[in-house]
Formats: sequence, structure tokens, C-alpha cells
Amino acid sequence: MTRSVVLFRDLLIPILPLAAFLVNGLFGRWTREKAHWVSVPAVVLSFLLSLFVLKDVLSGVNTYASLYRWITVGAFDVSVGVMIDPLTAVMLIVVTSVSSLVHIYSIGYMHGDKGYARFFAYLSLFTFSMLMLVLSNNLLELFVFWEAVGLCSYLLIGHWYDRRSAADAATKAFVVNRVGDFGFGLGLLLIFVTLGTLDYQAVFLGAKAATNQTVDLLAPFGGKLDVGLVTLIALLLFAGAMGKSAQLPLHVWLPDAMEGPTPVSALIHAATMVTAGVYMVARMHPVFELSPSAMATVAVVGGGTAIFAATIGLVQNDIKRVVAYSTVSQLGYMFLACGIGAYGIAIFHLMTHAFFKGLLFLGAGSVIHALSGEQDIRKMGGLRNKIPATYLTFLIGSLSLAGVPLFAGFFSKDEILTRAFFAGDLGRVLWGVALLGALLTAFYAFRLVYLVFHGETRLLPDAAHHVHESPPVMTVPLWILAVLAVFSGWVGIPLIAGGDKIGHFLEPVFKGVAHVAHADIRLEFWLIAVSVIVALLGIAVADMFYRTRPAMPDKVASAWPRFYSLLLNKWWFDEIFDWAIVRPTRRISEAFLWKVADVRIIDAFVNGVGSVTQQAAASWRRIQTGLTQDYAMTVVLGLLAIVAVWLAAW
Amino acid sequence: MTIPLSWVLALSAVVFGIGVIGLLTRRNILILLMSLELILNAANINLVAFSNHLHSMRGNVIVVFTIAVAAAEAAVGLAILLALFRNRRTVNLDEVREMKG
Amino acid sequence: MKFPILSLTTYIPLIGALYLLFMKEHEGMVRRLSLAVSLAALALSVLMLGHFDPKSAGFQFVENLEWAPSLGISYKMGVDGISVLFIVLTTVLTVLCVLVSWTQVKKYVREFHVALLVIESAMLGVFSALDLVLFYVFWEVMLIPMFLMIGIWGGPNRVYAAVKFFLYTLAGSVLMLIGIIVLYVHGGKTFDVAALLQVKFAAPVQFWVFLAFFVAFAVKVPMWPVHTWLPDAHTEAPTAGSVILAGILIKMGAYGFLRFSLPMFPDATVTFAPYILALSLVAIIYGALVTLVQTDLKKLIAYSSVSHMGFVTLGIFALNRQGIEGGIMQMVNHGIITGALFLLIGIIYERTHSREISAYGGIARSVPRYASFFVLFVLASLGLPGLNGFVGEFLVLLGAFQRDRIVGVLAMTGIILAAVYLLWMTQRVLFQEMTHPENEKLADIDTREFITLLPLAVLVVFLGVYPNPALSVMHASVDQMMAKMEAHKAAAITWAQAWPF
Amino acid sequence: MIQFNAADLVWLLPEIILFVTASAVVLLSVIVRPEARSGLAALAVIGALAAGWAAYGLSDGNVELFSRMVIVDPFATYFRYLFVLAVLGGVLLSVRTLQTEGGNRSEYYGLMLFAAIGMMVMAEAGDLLMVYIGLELMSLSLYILAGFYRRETRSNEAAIKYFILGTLASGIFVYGLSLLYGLTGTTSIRAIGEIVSAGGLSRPALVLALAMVGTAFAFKVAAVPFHMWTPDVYEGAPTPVTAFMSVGPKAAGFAVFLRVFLEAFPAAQPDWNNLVIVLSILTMAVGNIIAIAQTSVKRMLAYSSIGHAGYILIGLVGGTAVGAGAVLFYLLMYTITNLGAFGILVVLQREKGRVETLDDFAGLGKTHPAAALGMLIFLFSLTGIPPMAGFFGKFYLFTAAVKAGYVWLAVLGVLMSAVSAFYYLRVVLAMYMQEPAAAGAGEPMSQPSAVLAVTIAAFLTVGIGILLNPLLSLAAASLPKM
Repeated sequence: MTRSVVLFRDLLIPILPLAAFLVNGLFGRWTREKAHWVSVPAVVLSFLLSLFVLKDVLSGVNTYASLYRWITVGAFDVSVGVMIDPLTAVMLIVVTSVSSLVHIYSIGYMHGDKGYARFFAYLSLFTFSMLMLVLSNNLLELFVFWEAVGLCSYLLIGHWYDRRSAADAATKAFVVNRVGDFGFGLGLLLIFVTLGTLDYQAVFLGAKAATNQTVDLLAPFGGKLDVGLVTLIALLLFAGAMGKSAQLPLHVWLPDAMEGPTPVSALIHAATMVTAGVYMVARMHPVFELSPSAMATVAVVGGGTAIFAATIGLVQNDIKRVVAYSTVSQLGYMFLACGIGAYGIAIFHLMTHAFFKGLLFLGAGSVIHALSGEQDIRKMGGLRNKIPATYLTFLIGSLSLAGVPLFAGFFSKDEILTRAFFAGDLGRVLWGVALLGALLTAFYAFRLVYLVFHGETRLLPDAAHHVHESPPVMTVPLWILAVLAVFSGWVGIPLIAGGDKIGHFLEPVFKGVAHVAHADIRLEFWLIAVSVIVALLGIAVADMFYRTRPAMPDKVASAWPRFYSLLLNKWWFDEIFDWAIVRPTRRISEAFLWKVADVRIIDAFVNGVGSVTQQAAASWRRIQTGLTQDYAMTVVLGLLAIVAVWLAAW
Repeated sequence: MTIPLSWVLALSAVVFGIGVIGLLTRRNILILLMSLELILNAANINLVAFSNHLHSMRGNVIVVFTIAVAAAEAAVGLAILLALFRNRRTVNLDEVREMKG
Repeated sequence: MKFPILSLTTYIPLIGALYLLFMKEHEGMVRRLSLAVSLAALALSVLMLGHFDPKSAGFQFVENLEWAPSLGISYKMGVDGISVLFIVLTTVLTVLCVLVSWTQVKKYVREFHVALLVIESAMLGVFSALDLVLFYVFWEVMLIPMFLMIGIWGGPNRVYAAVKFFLYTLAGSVLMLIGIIVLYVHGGKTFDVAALLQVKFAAPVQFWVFLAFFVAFAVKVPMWPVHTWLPDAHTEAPTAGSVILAGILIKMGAYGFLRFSLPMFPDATVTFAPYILALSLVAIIYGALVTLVQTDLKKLIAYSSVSHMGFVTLGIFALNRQGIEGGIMQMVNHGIITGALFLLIGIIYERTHSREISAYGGIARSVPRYASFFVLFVLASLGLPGLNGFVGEFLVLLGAFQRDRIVGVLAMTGIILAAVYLLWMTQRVLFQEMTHPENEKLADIDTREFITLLPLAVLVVFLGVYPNPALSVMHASVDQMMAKMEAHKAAAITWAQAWPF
Repeated sequence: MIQFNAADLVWLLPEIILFVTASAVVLLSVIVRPEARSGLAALAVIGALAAGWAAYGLSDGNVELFSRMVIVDPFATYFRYLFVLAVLGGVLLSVRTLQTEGGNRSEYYGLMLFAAIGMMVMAEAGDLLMVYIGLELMSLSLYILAGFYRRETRSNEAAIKYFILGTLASGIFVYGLSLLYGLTGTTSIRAIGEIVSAGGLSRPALVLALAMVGTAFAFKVAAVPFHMWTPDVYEGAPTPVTAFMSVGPKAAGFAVFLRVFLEAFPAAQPDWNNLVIVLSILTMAVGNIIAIAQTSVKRMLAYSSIGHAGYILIGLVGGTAVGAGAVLFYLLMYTITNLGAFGILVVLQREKGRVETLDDFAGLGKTHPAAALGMLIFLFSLTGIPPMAGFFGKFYLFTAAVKAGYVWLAVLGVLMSAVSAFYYLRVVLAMYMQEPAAAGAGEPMSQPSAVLAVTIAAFLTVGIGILLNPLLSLAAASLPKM
């Protein structure tokens, strides 16, 4: 097929969901219950087309085209374009596949919801924005769709807008994303100002040339703090990634985002949108490569977030929030991989994570659906035989999350651990942290499984007999995801069947990356063994805590009460932010800026001028006594004054 | 013996002074009218003195005009005073202060 | 263009107003006639835009008649890349104002439409006048009808707001009158803008006349700290008044900077640029913070205008192509968005007669179409990429960042604050629980209101997705101005130069 | 000696026509029955128009009569037009009000015409004596007109105050005249100018004499410190008389100022220039600020006319030709607008009560929209807001000031007009933004002639922009020979 037909086919991928959004959005009143007949086919078709793209990319055909000039002002010339290379292909597959499954799942989950058409419209809009984000060929276009997905997450979190908590969560999500975008925007400006362009290739070349340039941060304040230009750019871009991918400290919005419907959590807050940050870091790896300190920061923040989120995940009692914190933690792992230069592995983990985390969320959704809205795991239990399909798929997902061998999670997470081990002494520290994280992950994964599915039911009697298995429209996607949660890992098996296929597939994209030499097979084998043992240990402890001796968790909790409450309250981050930022700004602007500055100072001055003249008028008016002789007096005195003044011979 | 010019000017200045002070201090409007006349006549003295001093008739011509004008003013002044008196039953200027401020 | 399109566009509303004034009072006819006249003006302005040649930098459609040669005053009209967009914006918003006032204005309908049309004429005149006196006449003519509009058809505290608006603007602009006269005296005894643009004014003249113009324009923009008239005027003005005020009137100040201050006084501009940038930053952040805590919807949007206009002046005085074109785009976009927001508030006010945010809550359920428009314009206002708010804002930030990094960083915080106050307001109005049961029965927007909002929605999306046609209109003129600035190698004026005595 | 030949009398045709008409009116008023007396008003109007036409006929004249006692030049012609306009306005506004208020003695119109003659004489005077005669003729007629409502105490009070202070001023003038005569031996303005500029005269005596001479005009123009009479007299006098009084004498005063100080004393200009600046600032300040405290619109307009005298004085500063042109042009704008403003007060007069205070204006926009619109136009013209006439007047004045190098004075003038907006606005507020007073005091009387005068004034005020050029060039052309 000719070039333009291929391009048109590639463009169809994002356009179809856009068309679905327009149909459902504008004519939502008519499509109403049948809205899914518009958006599901669109996204499934996009998935098929992205398979074609994968075939093209496999045969080495990358495309790079610009569609139309968006903004041209003097030297600033940005156009909307498309770029497809192996990284894009992988992302396309992941996004379209998970999105299709979530669309199908939503038919069942959102059945009977009064905003049904609106929900599917926003899902299609999200899919369009995410696809364009992945397809864009310059940084500004990336930024545009970066904020577009932020918008969709705002709309979808706030889907049940009449609930105060959902509306709050939506606003919080958008604002925290905007804080991240503040950094991202500044990065864009800095890039354009110093390198003169925003196009990927040109930026990479420009960055290579500008490695020695430094930026004096404290110049305007007279101080002297030279920071490498490229490092500064990398850090600013990473700030954006931190906001979008909910890394410490900008993670606060993701757990609250669970207020949205579960399919949304699965699609946006597990599989696709939150991984946009990882994609961006991977895409901009040439810039990150040039600045070791930036790489170190990414790795440390990733590692920190991984362990931090895992600790909170241990004690959460809301099924969705446990999975949410696990997402934050896994994202930490991906950034850790990027930080140590293993971008391919990070993308591999991103893919596998998308599948098994999507599965866990949809599974949790199915549980909630079964218990008609109940989300607190302390009120669940013993659902094993009541909803067997959900149980089995959820179990597969948990195994994959915990990193049990043969499941997808194991391969990708294990690869990250081994690469970390060989990445210098910082790598070794991070390896230790990651290992501890893996232990905690395994623990909370199975804590969930045991509390929800095993043991005797803590359900209220009438709720108990209502429990019913989800309809096939929900369980089929679960099964598909379960399959993917297992076999997607095999793509990356390092040793057998010609080495890790995804690594080779992504090789051309990350060719510039310094390749870490593998010491020797024996050491590597030991590393794999250690991570397997850690995973099994985690499961065993969870089994001991929650199945064999149920009293154990309370005893442990009461042993370190303050530590337990610390974790339960998410290390008080929300409260700190509220106390440090939200409340003071409101108090300052309310009490000082508005009431005092605006009203009491400026307006007082303005009204003051008015009243001063009025007082002058009132006092001067009294000179006019009404007595003719006073007037005559002023005439005479006036004359004398004039003569005197005139004589003073100016 | 001719009276030096300066003396006549002094006289006119004194008459002018009396007129102005009379105007400013006295309450009775009639007296005020008289003081106004005094002011005008002070000017006439001056004019005649200068006209004689400069040996030109211009000064005297002006005096004729001023006297005519003075007469007219007196008539108008008294008419207004009459109207005021008919309404207010007073000629005291201090009571005429309805409008002020 | 054969016939004098600019004068025609400017005076059609005036003629319509005069005819309305002397026509016998019949409400239906008055509204229809007013709509017809404003539509005619719109058609003419679009026709002119069609014939506008973006390549040529100089003034187009120039009309030049002698008005008072003994004083060097000529009746000169013309338009260039900088002002053409504002003319179209004026006519568009005025048509929408007529539409929105269809049911809202009940008393003195005739006088209302007369005032509205006279204001339109004045605004069109300001943007197309090329003679300083003519510019000043139109600048001041707008004061009287606007004062009456706020004072008569306004809200509860309208009298104070009207007087404050009148005196504030008058005090500012009278100094400009003196500036104009000093220019006349030092610029070769003429008020013709084109001629004055060629004159190289001495340092003291530039310094002081720039200040005189600055006072008038700063009050109009409004720049911090002379902005306190805006919240009062906006809250008390009727919907149409607020739309005109926010949409166009405050743009005349910034337009003045572009038309007069920058080209005529390059040295003074360079001298004062840092201070104005500082003031703009304060306006952005101060405006945003104060907006955060407003409880009155209209006052909230008014203070947000102070913040958004801070971006405009920031862009203009960044003194580079991106900044200036960003500033102009931000003006046009802000006019569309804030105009739409005020239309929305007017529509809901017509139903609930309350502007307090607390009176609302969860109304998205009862008025879904209204809610979707509301969200669209709020997103455009907070600068969501893909909608028109972003284009102007990003270019301004780019320009500011190029000029001074710290200024860029501080201004960038504006986008966070904008998101905070706008989304927080949207949440308290549209989402959350339905606190007031009577909001249950709110009627959604009818076709007339839909027609009023639709063009603005289309513009918001179109200018966001494909802004280049609008940007290309101003390239030539802005490049010419920038070239002139660079050629002049503007140097800052020291105090000694400014005060030679 | 003063040469006199009858042929020269033709140049004084306008004054003669007015004189004849005035005398006829006064005489006929005794004979004619009271009801038909308003017919005499028509006669007065015709006389005034005839005089105007005659002045137009002689407009190209530039001749000095009776050895420079009287100068009929474009300057004088311009003022002739102005005074005809003023007297027309005065007469038209008074037709109906006289019948109801103070008894219909028609010598009222005669007095107005005599006052007009006096003003014309002042404008044409080349000699201080002629100035004095014109001044007295005008003043005396106005003293009587001010007290025309004999039964009203306020009118009496106005008359007596005006009389006493006016006569004091002219007394000082005559005394100054005598001193000047003593010093220079002549009363011809140009001759005095030459002698003074030749120098050699004792400075204190000269300054005293000139100051005394200047007092009368400063008094008539109501410049501070001689302004005290204006508020009380304007408020007390019948409104049509106030209208006439606020325009005519002020213009005449400035005419003499221009004639004496620009034509005769160009050399001495730096001397009295600073004095004029001080006077101008004081007058603007006093006029505009005290007006804010007023509750009666009529009294407020009185203070506003003081303020306008301050603005006009700015034109005199620097003694430039442009300044003089600006003064002339501004006087025309001021005359039209002030006649209109007071005219509105007359038009709104009801059988029983007069409309004067701010509360009377409440809700006028609703009850009498046309009158309210008229008042709005006049008030904004007085403020100096375009497109009204006042703006162009002030604009010309401030241009003159800036050209003369007094930028700061122009700035002050501009700020003062901004302050003036405060009290003009209050009237507009009352009219449009307040509810009408509960007891509507009945419909105003139908006054066709007054309404006609006000409508013409309104159209002129708004439409001045169109015929701006002819008026500007007329003002610039009719300057006194520098």
C-alpha cells in the first residue's frame, strides 16, 4: 500500500475513538443505553489496526509525518504530527487492548447508570487522547494530549458528580496533575529557549550539543548555583512525569481517584494514563542519558515511591485503594528501571503491569458488583465459591503481581531487580529496596486474596445471599486479561527461545543506551532464586496472618500503634499538604489579599480621594457666609493681595 | 498759591478710603449707597486734578460721564433698596443672608 | 475596497441607535431592529476581514478626511493586523449581547439598546481610529452609555459601581489627553498616527508621555493596583454590560499599548518594561489568589479577568514576537471565553436571581446542556491545550520566559492557580449534592440561549485546534513593529534625561 | 481731540438697532394690554436677529472709529454674534416664566437688550472710558433684572448683593482709571500700552492702577477672589436672567481682558502672566470643589461657571494668539452649553414650584426623558466629555496651554475637569438612577419658546463635531491685533 494509505490507516486508530466520542457526546440523548454499540466497535477496530502497525514496525517500517502547522509565530513553529516506532507500537497495543477490554467490561458494570452515554463518550475521548499522546512527534503535541488525558481523568473520576467526594477527587486529580504540568511546561519553555525546537529528533541532537551548558538558577537573586542545562531539562520533564504517574510526593491524587467507576480506575489509573509518565521518560531517554544526576534522581524517586506505596498498601481496608497503592508502587519500579538505564525493561514491566493490574481492578470491580457496592474488605470474606470466576482470575492477577515464577509479573519485575543489582553501588541499594518492596507487594497482594475470598464470610446476612457471579460480559474480559497476565511475560524470557523478544524489539529505539554487561550466568541465577524466595515468603506470611491465625494482624497492629496509624493515614500526606499549602493560601488570599489589600488599602485610597474632596468642599463652602460685607471684604483684600503679588515682581 | 497736586491726590485717596471703610463697616444700606458715592467722587477728584495738572480736558469729560453714571446707579440702588424694604421691612444688610454656603 | 467600510461599520450602530431613540416605543420592534443593526455591523466586519490582506504590514482600508485642519485634526480611519481581530470580536460579542438581553432587560428596553449600540460604535471607532483626537473622542464617548448601562440596569449596588467606573476611567484618560497634546506639539503639529509613528521623540517627551498614556491604559486593562473598579463594575453591570466590559472594553487598554506606547516611545517602553512586567506578575498571582476566595460568581470571573489580563500585559512587555502575538491572541481568546462565562452567569441569574455560589450546587443534573457549555468554557479559561485559552497563554509564557526566566516561572504558577479557582467554582456550582431543592426545577437553556452560546463554543474549539489563520493576520504588523523597535536600538532613559531641569 | 463724523455711525448699526428695539419695547409695554405683552418678546427677538444680521453685514470691517474710541474689527464682530446669541437665549427662555412669576412688565426685555448693547460696547471699546460706559450700561440693567421678582426675598437679596459689590468694583475701576489717566495722560488703551511699555513710570502706582482697572473685569468674569457674589446672585435671580447673566457678562469681561492685556500690554506680558496663572488655579479649584458640596443644581451651576472661568483663564496664560483663539472658541461653546443647562431648569418649571434642587431632579429620566437627555448632554459637555462641545473647547484651551509651554497647568486643568465630573455626575445619577419623587408636582408649563431654545442648544452641543472646522477658523481669525 502507498505511503498515504498507510498513514491514513495509522491515523484511523485515534480518529475512530474520536468519532465515537463525538457521536456519543453530541447525540448522547439518543444513543442512551446503546452508547456502547458506538464506542466498543471503534476501540476494538483501533486495536486491530494497531496490530497492523505492529506488523509494519516488526518489518522495520517506521513512519514520521506532520499533518498541519498548529502554531507558527516567528521562530516558534509547531505542527501536529504522527511518529510511529517500536515504542509507539508497543504502547498502541497495550492502550487499545486494555481499552477494548475495559469498554466491554463497562457494558456490564455501568449497566443502568444514568450517565451511560456520557461515560462511554468520555472513555472514547480518553482513548483518543492517550493514542494521540503516544503517536505525537513533538513535545508540545505531547503536552497537549498530556493535559487532554488529565481532563478525561477529571471527567471520569467525577462521573458520579453528585457525590461530594467524587467531585473533590476529580478536582484534586486535575490540580495535582497541573502542578506536574507546571514543571513539564517550564521544561518545554527551557528546551525551546535554549535548543530552539520542540521536535523529538531535533531536541535529542540539540541536547547532545548542549551538554556542557549550565544554567545559573540563582542569577536573579545574586546567588551562584550552576546546574547543567540538560539535567535541568530532564528534571523538569520528570516533574511532569511525577505529576502524571503519581510518584512521591505528587501521588496524593491517585488513591482518591478511586472515587470514579472501577473500569475507569482499571483503564486510566492502572494501565494507561498513569504510565504516560514512564512512556515520556522512555521517549526522552537520550536527554536523560546525558545527565547521570537526573537518571539517579529518577531511580531514587522510583525506588522511594515503590517502597513507600507498598507500606501504605499493607494496611488499607478499601479493596480499590489497596490496588491503587500497588499501582503507585509498581510505577515506582518502572521509574527505577528507567533510572538505571533499563528503559526496555521498564516498558516491558509497563506492559505486563497494564494487564495484571487491569485484571486486578476489573476483578475488584466484579467483587464490588457482586456485593452491590461494598468496598470494605473487612466486611467481605469467603467469596471463593460464590464467585469462582472472579476468584480464579483475581488469584492469577495476584500471583502475577507478587512475582511468582511463570507469571508475567515475575519476568518483568525480576529483570528490573537483576539490572538494578548490576547498576553500580546505587543500583545495589535500590536492588535491596526493591527486594523489600517485592516482599511487601507479595504480602498485601495475598492479604487481599485471603481477606476477600477465603475465611468465613463477614458479610451481613441479607447481603450474603445476594452475592451473584458477574455476567459473562464482565467475566470474559477477566479471562482474557488473565491469559495475558500470564503469557505476556513470556515475551521477555531472557534465556530460552532466542532471548528476550521484547528487548530486541525495542532495541532500535534505545540504541543509544550504554549496555550493562551481564557478569555471569551463575550470579544471575542466584538473583532470580532470591526474588522467587522473597515472593513465596511474602505469600506465606500473608497466609499465616490472614488464613491460619486471623488474630495475628490485630496483635501486630497494637504492638506498634503509632506506626500502624502512620501507615493507615497514608503518612499524613494529605493532611500535610492541606495544612502547609491549601489552608494558608486560602487564609492569606481571604484575610489579607482581598479584604485588606484590595478593600482596605486600594479602595480605601480611592474612596478616600472622593471623601477628602467632599470634606474640602464642605469646609470651603463655609467661607460663603452670605453676608455682602464679607464679600466686599474679600474684594478689597483680594485687590490688595493681587497688588502685593504683582509688586513682588515675579 | 496753587495747591500742589500731591495734596489733592492725598485728599482723593482719603475720601476713597472713607468710602471703602464705610462700605465694609456700616450696616445700614443707605449709608452703603452713600459710601459708594464717595468712592466714585474720590475718583472724580483725581480726574479733575490730573486734568488740570496735564492741561487736557479729557479728565473733565470723564468726570461728566462718571457723575451721570453715579446718578443712574443711585436711582437703581434706591429702587432695589425700596423693593427689599417692602418685603423685609429692614435696611440692615446683615439680615440679608438667606442664601449662603 | 471602494466604499469606506470602516466608517460604515462604525456608524451603522450609531445610526441604528439614533433611529431607535426617535422611534415610538415598541419593545418587540426595538429588539429586532437592534439585532438587525448589530448583525449588519457583524456582516460588514466579516466582509472587511475577508478583504484584509495579511501580507501587508501597513494600515488598510484607510479613510482620510479633513476635520479641523487649523488644529491639525483629521478624520482618519484605518486598520492593520493588530486591530482587525478586535473589530470582528466587538461585532460578534455585541450581537450576542443583544440576544442575551432579549428577555433579561425588561425596563427601558429602548434606552438599553440605544446605549448598547452607541457603545458598539464607540468601541469600533477606538479600534479603527488613526487620528489621536478621533481615538480619544471614541475612547471617551464609550464612557457615558457604559455609565448609564451599569447605573440604570445594573444590580443592587449599581450606583456606586457606575460612579466608580466613570471617575476611575475618566481620571486615567484625561492624562492621556495631555499626552496626546504634548505629542501634537512635539510631533510636528499633527495628530495623524501614521505621521507620528515616524517621528523620533526626545527622551523627556517619550518618558512623560509614555507615563501619561500608561495611566490611562493601565486603568483600562486593568493592571494592579488600579483594578478595583473592575469587580464592582462587572458585578453590578447587567449581563450584556459585563460581556461588553470583559469582552472588549478592557482590551482597549492593552490595544492602546500596542498601537501607541510601543511603536511611538521605544526608549520609554524599554525603560518601563521591567516595572510593568512586575506589575503584570502581581496582577496574575494576586488576581488569581483573590479570585480563589470570592463567593459571588460575577466578582469571581471579574477578578479572574484581572489575572488573565495580567498575562496580556506580560506578553506585550516581553517585547518579542511570541509575547506580543501571544498577548493579542490572549486578548481575543479572553474576550470570547469571559464573554461566554458572563453570558452563562446571566442565563442562570435570569432563573435564580442569585449570583452567590452558595445558592447553587449539583445543578448539572437539572441543566445538563448548560453544564456542558459551562465546563467547556471553564476549561478554555484555565488554558486547557486544544482550546483557545491555551494558545495565547502559552505564547505569552514563551515570550516572558525568553525575556526573563524568573518572570516565566512565576507567571507559569498562574496556570495552576487558574485551574484551582475555576475547578473549585465549577465543582461548587455544577457538581456536589443538590443543596437547594428548588434548583431541581431549573429549566435548561432554550434555543435562543443555545444560539447565543454556540458561536462562542465553536470559536473556542476552532481557535484552539487551528489558531494559525488568526495568528497569520497579525504577523506582518507585529514583525514591522518589532523590526522598528530593533532598528531603533531602544535604550533605557535615565532619570537625568527625563528631568532635564 | 476726538474726531467725529456721522458717516462712521453706520459701523455701529447693530447697537443702534438694538437700542431702537429696546426703547420701542419699553415704550410699548406701557401702552399695550398686559396679555399682548408677550408679543413684545417677539419684537425683542426680531430686533436681536436684525442686529445679528447687521453685525454679519459689517463682519469684514476692520476700522477704528472716533479716533480709536471704538474699534469694529473681526474680534468685535465675533463678540457681537456671541452677545446676540446670549440675548436671544435670555429672551426666549423668559417668555413664559415672566407671565406666571413676577408680573409681566415688558421692560424686562428692554433691559436685556440694553445689557446686550452694553456688552457690545465693552467688546468694541478702544478706550477705557468706552469700556466704563459699556460696563455700567450692562451692570445696571443686570442689577434690575436680578431683582425682577420683586415679591421674592431671594430676588431682592440677589439684586442688592449684586448692586453693592458691582458698584464697588466699578468704583475701584474708575479710581484705577483716574490713576492711569494721571500716569499716562490718556485713556486710549493702545496709547496707554505704548507709554507703559516705553517704561519710566513709577512701578507701584502703575501696578496699583492696572490692578484696580483689572478688578472690574475679574469681578464680572467671577475669577477668585472676586467670585463671592456669583453663587448667591445666580441662585436668587430668576433662572432666565441667571442664564443670560452667566454667559453675557463673562464673555464681555474676557473680551476686555483680551483687548486690554493682549493688545495693549504685549510687552508687559511676563509681568501679569504669573498673576493670571495663580488666578486661574484658584478659580478652578474654588469653582469645582465647592460645587461638590451643593444640593441645589442652580447653585451648583453657578459654582461650575466659576470653574469654567478658571479654565478660560488658562487660555490667557502665555498671551499667545492660539490662547486667545482658544478663549474665543471656548466662550462660544460655554455660552451654548450654559444657556442650555439653565434652559432645562426653566423648561422644567411647574405652575407652583421651581425645579432647582437635586431631589427635584430625581427620576427625571423616567418622567421627562427628553428634558433628562438634554440635561445629560449639557452636563457632559460641561464636564468636557466628547462628542459634546465642551470637550473641543477644553481641548483647544489645553492645546494652547501646552503650546505656550505650561504643560503642568494643562494637567491641572484636566484633573479639575475630572473632579468636576463628580458633581455633574450626581445630577445624572439623580435623573436616571433614582426613583421619581412620590408627589409629582404636576406637569411643567408648556413653554414653546424655551423648549425651542433648549433644543437648538442641545443639537448644537452634540453636533458641534460636524461643524468644528468653520467655528475653529472663525475663532482663530477674529483675534485682536497682537
